[in-house]
Amino acid sequence: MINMNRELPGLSMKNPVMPASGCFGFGQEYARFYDLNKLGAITVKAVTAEERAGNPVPRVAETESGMLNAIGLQNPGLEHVLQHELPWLEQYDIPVIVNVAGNTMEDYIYVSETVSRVKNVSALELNISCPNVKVGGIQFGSDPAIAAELTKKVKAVSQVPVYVKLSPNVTDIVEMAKAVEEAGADGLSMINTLLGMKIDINTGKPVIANRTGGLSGPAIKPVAVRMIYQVSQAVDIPIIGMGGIHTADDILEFLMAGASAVAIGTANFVNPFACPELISSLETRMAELGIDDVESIVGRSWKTCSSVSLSSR
Amino acid sequence: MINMNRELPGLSMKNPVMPASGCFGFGQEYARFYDLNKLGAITVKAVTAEERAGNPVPRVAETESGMLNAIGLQNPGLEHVLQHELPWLEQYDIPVIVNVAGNTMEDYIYVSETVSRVKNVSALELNISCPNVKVGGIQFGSDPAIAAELTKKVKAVSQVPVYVKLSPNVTDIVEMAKAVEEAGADGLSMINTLLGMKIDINTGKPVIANRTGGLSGPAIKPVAVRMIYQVSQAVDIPIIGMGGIHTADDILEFLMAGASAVAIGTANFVNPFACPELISSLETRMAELGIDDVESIVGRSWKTCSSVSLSSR
Amino acid sequence: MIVEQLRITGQEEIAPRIYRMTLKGDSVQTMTEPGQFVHVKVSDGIDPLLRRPISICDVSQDKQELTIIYRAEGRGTRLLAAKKTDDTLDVLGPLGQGFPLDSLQKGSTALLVGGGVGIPPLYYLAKKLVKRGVNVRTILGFRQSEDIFLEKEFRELGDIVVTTEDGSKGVHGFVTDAMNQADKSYDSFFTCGPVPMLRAVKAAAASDGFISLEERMGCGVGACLACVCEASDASSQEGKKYRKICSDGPVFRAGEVVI
Amino acid sequence: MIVEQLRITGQEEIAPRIYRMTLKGDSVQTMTEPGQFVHVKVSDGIDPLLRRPISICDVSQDKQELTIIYRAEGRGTRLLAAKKTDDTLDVLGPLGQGFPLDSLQKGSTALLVGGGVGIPPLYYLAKKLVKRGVNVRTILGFRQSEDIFLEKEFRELGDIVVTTEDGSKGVHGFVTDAMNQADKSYDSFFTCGPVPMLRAVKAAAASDGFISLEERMGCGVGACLACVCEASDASSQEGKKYRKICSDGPVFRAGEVVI
Ligand SMILES: Cc1cc2nc3c(=O)[nH]c(=O)nc-3n(C[C@H](O)[C@H](O)[C@H](O)COP(=O)(O)OP(=O)(O)OC[C@H]3O[C@@H](n4cnc5c(N)ncnc54)[C@H](O)[C@@H]3O)c2cc1C
Ligand SMILES: Cc1cc2nc3c(=O)[nH]c(=O)nc-3n(C[C@H](O)[C@H](O)[C@H](O)COP(=O)(O)OP(=O)(O)OC[C@H]3O[C@@H](n4cnc5c(N)ncnc54)[C@H](O)[C@@H]3O)c2cc1C
Ligand SMILES: Cc1cc2nc3c(=O)[nH]c(=O)nc-3n(C[C@H](O)[C@H](O)[C@H](O)COP(=O)(O)O)c2cc1C
Ligand SMILES: Cc1cc2nc3c(=O)[nH]c(=O)nc-3n(C[C@H](O)[C@H](O)[C@H](O)COP(=O)(O)O)c2cc1C
Ligand code: FES
Ligand code: FES
Repeated sequence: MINMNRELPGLSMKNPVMPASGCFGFGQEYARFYDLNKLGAITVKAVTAEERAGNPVPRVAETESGMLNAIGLQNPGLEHVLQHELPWLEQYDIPVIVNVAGNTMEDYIYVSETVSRVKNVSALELNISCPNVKVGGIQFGSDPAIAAELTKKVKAVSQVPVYVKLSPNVTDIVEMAKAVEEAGADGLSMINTLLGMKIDINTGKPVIANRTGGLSGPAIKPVAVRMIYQVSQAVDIPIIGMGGIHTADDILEFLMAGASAVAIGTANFVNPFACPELISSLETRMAELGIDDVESIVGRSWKTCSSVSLSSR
Repeated sequence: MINMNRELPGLSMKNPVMPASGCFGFGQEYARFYDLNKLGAITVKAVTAEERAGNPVPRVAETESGMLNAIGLQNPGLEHVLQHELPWLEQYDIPVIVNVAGNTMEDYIYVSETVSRVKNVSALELNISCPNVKVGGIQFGSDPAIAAELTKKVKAVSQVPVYVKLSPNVTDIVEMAKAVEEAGADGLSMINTLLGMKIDINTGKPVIANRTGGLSGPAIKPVAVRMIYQVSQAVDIPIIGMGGIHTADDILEFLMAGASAVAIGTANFVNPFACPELISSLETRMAELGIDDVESIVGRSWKTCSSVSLSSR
Repeated sequence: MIVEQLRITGQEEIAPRIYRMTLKGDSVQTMTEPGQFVHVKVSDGIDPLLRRPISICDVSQDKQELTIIYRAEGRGTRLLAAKKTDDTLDVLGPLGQGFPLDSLQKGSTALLVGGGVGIPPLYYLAKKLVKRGVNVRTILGFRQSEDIFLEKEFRELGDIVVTTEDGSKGVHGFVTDAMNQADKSYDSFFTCGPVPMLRAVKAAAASDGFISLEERMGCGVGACLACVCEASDASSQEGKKYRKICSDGPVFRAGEVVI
Repeated sequence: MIVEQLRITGQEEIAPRIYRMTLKGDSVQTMTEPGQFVHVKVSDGIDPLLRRPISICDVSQDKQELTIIYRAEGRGTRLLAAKKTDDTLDVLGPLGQGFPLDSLQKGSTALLVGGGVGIPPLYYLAKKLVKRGVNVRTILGFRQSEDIFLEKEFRELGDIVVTTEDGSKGVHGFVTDAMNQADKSYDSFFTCGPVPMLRAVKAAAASDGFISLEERMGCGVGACLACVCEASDASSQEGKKYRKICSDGPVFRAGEVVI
């Protein structure tokens, strides 16, 4: 029997796979494809205090093995999420992680406090790393002191564990991770998108109306793996790893890099059944490789071999 | 007639295309495929004061639309380059850019001064951004004050224009660019590789012996375009753009982002004829799009339309 | 809503760079609503990464066959054009909300106005309308005479006017020139094509109608918010201030969204 | 040295996951040196990005045909295995330095030792040696009997011993077990296979010889320095402290490099 269970702060998961924030709405769309109870957990779209219209279109552009997006945190606002989206998720027996965003510390604190009191919310994910909003967000994600201060304040009001979602667009990701760990973060999510751009050579203008966008998909996977490898050795809190995962082998790579669980973003767009298919193929691959417990391979790439049982091929 | 000529500090180029440092040795290998006089210029492998053995193998790994490398600045050392490599290039009538690396400021200054006196050297490219050396290098590339100091010192001794090659692994690329511009840099090269990693799930260990490596290839193109777009608007010195260029349309994208010329790295490995083929297809594409002068589209994505003549399709 | 490997039963270039592809499979039986689209994966791997939205142009339930017509434009559609009979194609769909048929009674008249690759979804619509006993009049706009496609097929279903921008065939000018010249007694219009055309058609129209929009998409199923458009003032009062083109559309009542 | 679109004239699975592919084209006439390799682009696009190095296994100048034998292992070689007759393949080569033939006189004896997918280059070598009048003795190592390939072909050229790790056929054990059991009177050895095997063969050998190395490659032509190995002390005194496997090798004198 392969043990796929994961226990992370606030999250009792039957497998290590969840959709990534912003790539799965509030679950309703993909619930038409499969039973969401198959998921390890669900991370919903970023929630802000007020309703957000987001950026003008076009909001996405395709790049080699990746895509750019600049949705701009469009969301129906806290009230609507409390009244419609979260209650709808009550029918499922999976941990719900709410991604929280804002322009000011007060925004984050207000949304975090409120959302964390909702009974089916298992954890918060502080989105301090969205590259697509003009005010706030971006500064929180690149200044360790500010990120730490925000984390501390949110921790003080949150009823549930707090994960901080890190931006890869920094010189020193380890410094950021340590700062938020010290400030009390229960876990980390990484990575958010890399800031990128695509220009339409026929018009000479950026394809995305917002000009720059966040790069996701397989293209960024090596950067994500590297950052998780570095950070997981420097902190003691668990990491939810993401960035370009498209196959079960990718999941294993992220776990071995040091992630305790993984999130799937862009892959959902390529294949709406991505999450459940990855969960089942992960189990198959683990069997093939003789791995009987997800836990046993977390950080395998840097842990000394003796502590790990991995049969060679 | 399409005007492909480019005039950059120290570089009179008959077209905007040159191979990128480290991807073309000192030219001898690709000279067996075609006449190097077809190139706009040539950038040679990083030169250090002493001979360098580089990193253990494996040194490369393939990733989605990209590759990781950790060559570790292996090179035969300044003496050998002066006696064998640069003289060999004298037979060609193209500008030669020498990529300079080191562990200390003194290293850089010594190599720069010496190399800049060689008669067929047209410019230096200060590699302050190689992610694959343990000492030096990396700090120079992520601290604006140190980068500026290095630039100033090298400028003081160099007989030829100095380009500074920027690392993308920083929070604020514009700050770096402005710092080296102010310190006297004649131009910028960007981007170097993104720091990444790949883990072999069969062994649980990083594929690359050095563990992390530099990500190049189409995967990083959106990051390069974004950084060039940002930096070209903030500085007045020209940019040699690179990072994932594989097609003539990619070259146009880099020029429109704000690069004054481009360099081709990884694409040479995929197709040894990449550079000459790109040069000729660039001319074809410009004709198709009604662009008659490379200069006219540099920075097209952010310049006001009136200053640019680009026939719509 | 499913993802299925449909089998390609035919592929033909019907005008320069315009291809008609027929596909067979079980999911075709759910493709009953004209104006819906399918989200197509053009390669096995991750290059290109995203699916391509293509309208349902025709469906034969007898043959379990779906027809799409597309222009080989960028990388994805060029790869699509390189596929051969008996290859399979990963198709997600049908997606979105199509043209409502019940707004029109038997004996009423519908004006269909299409431009370029906006024309294909109107064909399935025309067939469905004719079946309901609705009179279908069609105006199709092209750049030049070589580009014309589906003319014969639409002619079998009712009156048709073709316009070309260079005047090389039919009415010289745009579809709106033909709209202005022609009989204005129709009960509803249905249009699909480039946004400037949609705007002009809406302005020139003598009735209410429905427009089909395009936008760059991520998921295609309403989850990523890549493809939104603004709801018009009137309709935003009824609820959300935006519409998702992939799941609330691509077809909207002409007054429902800002174009 | 050129890049050419060779036409695939045959593709066959000759053992589990082991494929033999034949290719035809002009550049084949330059492939005269056994031990050289070709650098193959397995897809049209950029996924997978890098070329794959594959040894030249045989060449027929009459038919202008190149044979390669490879194991469908990762993504690239699996894509290669999916190619069909008449597809074209983008091949760069021949690359590198092959096995030197002139070290052996007519009538002398060569021992060829190959393991797994290290075996293919030895076949072209064996043919060339036999043509020179050199006696060829071959030892081929496999995991198990099903994996065996090229046995018949080598047998036609001289003595051959097959070893299997599980003992299911031939000598039970490794190629070095066969080396130790067999006649030690040969003038030179030639070996290709996994590095531990090369080390063991070198240690067990009763003569000088040549080894062919593998390494992950970037350019394949000597420009990127991805594929270096260390020169042995003795040979580094003669010049550079390292060798590029793609251009100085893949074949080296056994004492020239550190393995
Ligand atoms: C609902 C809907 C129905 C459509 N129906 C048809 C049809 O029946 N026939 C037809 O020829 N075309 C149709 N299109 C347009 C078609 O989707 C694009 O032509 C196609 O996606 C372009 O892909 P590419 O690979 O050729 O271009 P690329 O330039 O390689 O595309 C890059 C990215 O941009 C997107 N993109 C580029 N142009 C468009 C566009 N015009 N609309 C939406 N996304 C775009 C692509 O999907 C891809 O994600 C439809 C679009 C939508 C939204
Ligand atoms: C000079 C030389 C000759 C070779 N000749 C043969 C041959 O005749 N038959 C055969 O079956 N194999 C041969 N190999 C090994 C063959 O190159 C690899 O099996 C192949 O590259 C693996 O590619 P993949 O797509 O299956 O694996 P992937 O895992 O997708 O490869 C990922 C990357 O790693 C590289 N790589 C992975 N394994 C190896 C390896 N063992 N050696 C070098 N690069 C590797 C790939 O080239 C690619 O760049 C040779 C290798 C070299 C260096
Ligand atoms: C369309 C889109 C919208 C996203 N929205 C959010 C968001 O609201 N909050 C957030 O923290 N991350 C958001 N992300 C980032 C993803 O959660 C994830 O970190 C990133 O896409 C990398 O994973 P992937 O490569 O698997 O997509 C979004 C990504 C995409 C592609
Ligand atoms: C194998 C390899 C070696 C490189 N060596 C150097 C180097 O010595 N000095 C340097 O400044 N950049 C070096 N680079 C970086 C390239 O010059 C270039 O900046 C980068 O690869 C991005 O361009 P590309 O995507 O076209 O390859 C190297 C890149 C590769 C792939
Ligand atoms: S494409 Fe994702 S919401 Fe429409
Ligand atoms: S692969 Fe580039 S030097 Fe050998």
